[in-house]
Amino acid sequence: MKGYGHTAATLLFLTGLGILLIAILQALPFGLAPMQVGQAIVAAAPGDTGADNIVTAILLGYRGLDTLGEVTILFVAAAAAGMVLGGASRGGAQAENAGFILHSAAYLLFPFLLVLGAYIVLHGHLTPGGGFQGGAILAAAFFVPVLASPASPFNHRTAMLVEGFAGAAFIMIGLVSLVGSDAFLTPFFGKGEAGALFSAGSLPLLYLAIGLKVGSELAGLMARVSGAEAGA
Amino acid sequence: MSTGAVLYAGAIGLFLIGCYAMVAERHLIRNILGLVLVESGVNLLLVAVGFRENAAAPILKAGQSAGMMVDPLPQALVLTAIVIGFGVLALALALVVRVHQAYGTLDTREVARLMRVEREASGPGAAGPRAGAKS
Amino acid sequence: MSLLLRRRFFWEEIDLMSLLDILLLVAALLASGLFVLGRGSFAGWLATVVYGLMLAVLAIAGLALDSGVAFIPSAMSFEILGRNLGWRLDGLGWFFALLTVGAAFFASWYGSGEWGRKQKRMGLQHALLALNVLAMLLLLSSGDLLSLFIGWELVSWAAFAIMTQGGGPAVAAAYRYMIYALAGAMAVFAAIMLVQNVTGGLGFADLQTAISAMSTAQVWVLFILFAAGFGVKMALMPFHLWQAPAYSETPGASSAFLNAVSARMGLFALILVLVKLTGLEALGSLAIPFTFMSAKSALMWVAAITMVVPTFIALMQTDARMLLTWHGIGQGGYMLLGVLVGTSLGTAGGLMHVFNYATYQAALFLAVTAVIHRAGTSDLDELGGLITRMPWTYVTLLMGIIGLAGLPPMNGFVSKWMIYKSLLDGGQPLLLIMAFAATLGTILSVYKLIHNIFLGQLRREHQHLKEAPVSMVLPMLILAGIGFVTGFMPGLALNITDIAQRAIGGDMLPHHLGGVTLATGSLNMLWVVGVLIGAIGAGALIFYLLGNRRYEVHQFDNYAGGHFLSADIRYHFSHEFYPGLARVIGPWYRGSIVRAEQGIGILVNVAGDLWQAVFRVAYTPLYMLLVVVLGLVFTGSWGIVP
Amino acid sequence: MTLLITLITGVMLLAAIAVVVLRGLLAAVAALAAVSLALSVLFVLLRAPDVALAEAAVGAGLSGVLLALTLRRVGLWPGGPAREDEQ
Repeated sequence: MKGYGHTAATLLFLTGLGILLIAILQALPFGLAPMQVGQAIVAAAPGDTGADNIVTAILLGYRGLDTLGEVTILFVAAAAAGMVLGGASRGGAQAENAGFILHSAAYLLFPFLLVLGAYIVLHGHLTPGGGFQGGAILAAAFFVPVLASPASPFNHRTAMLVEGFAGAAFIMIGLVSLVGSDAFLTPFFGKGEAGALFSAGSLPLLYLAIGLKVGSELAGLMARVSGAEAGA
Repeated sequence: MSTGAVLYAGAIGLFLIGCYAMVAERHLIRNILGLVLVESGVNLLLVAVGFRENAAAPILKAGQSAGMMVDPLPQALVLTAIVIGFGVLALALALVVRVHQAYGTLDTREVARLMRVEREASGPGAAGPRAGAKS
Repeated sequence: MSLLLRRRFFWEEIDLMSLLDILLLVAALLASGLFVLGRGSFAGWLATVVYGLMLAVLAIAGLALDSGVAFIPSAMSFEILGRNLGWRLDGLGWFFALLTVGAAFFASWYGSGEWGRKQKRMGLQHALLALNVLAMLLLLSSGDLLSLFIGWELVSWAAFAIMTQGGGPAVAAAYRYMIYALAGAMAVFAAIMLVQNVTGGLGFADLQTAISAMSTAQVWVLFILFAAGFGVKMALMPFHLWQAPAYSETPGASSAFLNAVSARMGLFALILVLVKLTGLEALGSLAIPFTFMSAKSALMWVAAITMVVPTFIALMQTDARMLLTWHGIGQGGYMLLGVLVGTSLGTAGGLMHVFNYATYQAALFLAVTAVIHRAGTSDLDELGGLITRMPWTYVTLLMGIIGLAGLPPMNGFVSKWMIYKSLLDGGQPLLLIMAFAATLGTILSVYKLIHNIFLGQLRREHQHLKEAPVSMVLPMLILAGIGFVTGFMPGLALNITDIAQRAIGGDMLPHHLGGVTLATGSLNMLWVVGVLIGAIGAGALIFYLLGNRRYEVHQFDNYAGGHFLSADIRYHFSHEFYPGLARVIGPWYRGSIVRAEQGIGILVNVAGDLWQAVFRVAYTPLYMLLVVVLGLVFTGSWGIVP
Repeated sequence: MTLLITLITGVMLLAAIAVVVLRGLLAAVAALAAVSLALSVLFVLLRAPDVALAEAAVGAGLSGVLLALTLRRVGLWPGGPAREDEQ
């Protein structure tokens, strides 16, 4: 009998919530997005930024400041996690190495992941992907070896250094654009030829900064949670 | 059953299952799993709302007119949401690890009981969870 | 993609001629096969599967009818006495057929498991259920007045057979039913003969021409004969006495089936003959001499009285099944009233109430049968406190009575709302007040039902009861679930009633998933139910998460007024549940019609005795004289007339 | 396309139910990764390759790893190395 009422109340609540959600969504047509803002952006973005990937154009060209805020939030989350966990690293440090196959595969995988991450970051303005996705893959590249052999050191200092430089670079690019125009983070360098790697002005640079920052941040974050603090 | 109904049902389903995990479960990690499910549901909903029939992905190819694309705006938002969701997850998990270090358990009621015991032991006015953290 | 494209039109590939034939053939085969297989759970499961298949066939037929096919003809047709006899399934019949097969599906499922095994007199239960389904399908797919009458008779006899299965008091009730049914059938037959006299044909079209050709007096006779004949089956007010005992004494799952759909056959025939064929305008222009009323409004008032009086009779019952069957009679009044209002909203509301009523009444009867299965009685004075022993049955009964009482979030609310709204828009405030009065009585009596069975003190002898087995709980929970889902998404049920409404003719009711939007007001059950359930659930969650400081005591651990009560002292208040109300309405409800029935019974008895006396007492010369006189008269008339 | 989406949504919901129902936390985390994977396929079908890539990399990859690491850290990974130093 214990907890019976709680479950019943939960289910009742969730049923009501579900019905309300249905009530909202059944009035929402599917496949007919009105695109009131989207239409304008889709029409203007290639001309404004030179990026083929319109999502990238929105993220960096139109909502660059917002993305800076997002990166900051990620940084704050990582820093907070580090503070919460700081010093208490006895947890998994003495874990033994993974098996031989896993161990060597992890090191074999490293360059490939690195290349893939770099590709995704650098082609963010042309193909699907960008700084965040590529950054996650870069983080995985650096973290997989740590996973394979937890005893191996993870260099938090280097990671923090990269992260700091990348963040500073993002803001620097934004400030540089202040020189030429009157707005922070306005794309510069010219739009270039559509479809080429060096096009879309400063957007690839911004994405590079984001990629490095996100990659180092996520790798550091996971290393902290896993308890690999040995090389700090 | 149209595509939209299926997708909306999927989004609502994820949302509700996540809510259930957050409300009914007593294990902190399960609550966090529920949070991730809720996030996924909302992301799916946003992307589904931005979908257009017979439209292309918002990446320009040669000879494509801009009107035939799905709405890129929700996609940009969802991209942001996914990344920030990961940050939230990491912070939450760090806190979970900390709670485990402090109380040795992740059962919410057990933790609440231990906190109450602590508060009563340290008397009124004393800082609660910090007191016995390093036991 | 090609698969999807094909699927959209796949009923066009199936020969439409065959759909109804498949249905009837399968039903006939099932009925005869079950006679051979007899009892045993295998027969029950087989029947359940076959009903499921029939539902699938009906679904395909529904898609076809929805896409604009007027009706699905049967290849079966006979030539009798120069009259063509045919069958065809139109939207109206399809709607009732769906309910019939659906109810049979759940009843059969319920009866196949533990319940069926434990029955001593199971006998031909499954076979008779299948026979009923077959008879009803024949009635629902009737293509002319003659096949309508044949179906009508078959349904009567099949119902009689299933009622007498249980033996005991059921037999007496079934005889009573049969007398009423035969009288009703004779009335229908007389009406059909009247039509035949005027037009010389028996088709549905002949009825329409007959009405335009007849004099007002003849139309009145026709109307009264049809209304009375069909009204007997759906237990319209003066002819309602048979239904409650007959249906409630039927054993278990079959009574759920009979209650859910059997009486609705009368409604089907009324809608078919009086609304679809005659037309409400014709009824409305058929004025009662020297009054403001027409035949239509007279029938509406009969429906309204049928709605109110049986509901308050139900309030007085002390047996759960009797209480529910009396409500069944009352709910029939709502349906007829809604259909007779004639607006698109009213018709849709009435038809939807048929659907809703079938779901919750079947669920309620299955739940009560589960209680009987475990506790051995359905006497409300002998039960109590079963909520801790049979929680799922309690949930089903709770959802069922919410539907019966017409409260949100269950589907009964939607259809009743639509009927109220159509009465209000149609300028019938008095009928609206009657409907409200009936709803008030319903709420009072269903509270009595759930309180006396599940709440309050658990009796010592029920201490070790267990929940009903899964084979019983699952069907009734699914039925209650259908009631709930169509409660917050009435658009699903309205899609089904649409097909029937299109067959009746008249305006269609525009609706969406959550309800209807009208010029004079709208209803979106998604919001109503969402806010209601969500708020209750959130409140309960807050209660449990924050303030859950209950002190739970055992159901036997009771005290009152400072005195501890031992478990054998009954403090659970169940006997004479509403004493004040009973004192007010008690003398009023009991009597007049029962006495009228008794009077007619006595009259028939006296007449029978007199006739018998003629045979027994009189002597031979009298017979000789009679024969000679009759013979003279016959030959004389033969000689004169030509 | 409707059939495909229905199928994948069904798989996704089943995996989501598994997250709640499965008693082992590691299995629940694996089910969560499966949800993310199905979700990223849905994103591809909805013409959102950017989002799909992010969901696959972050949701299915990093989140799962992070959760698994946390489980090991708090000693809930069955047979995990941190088992012995649980207080």
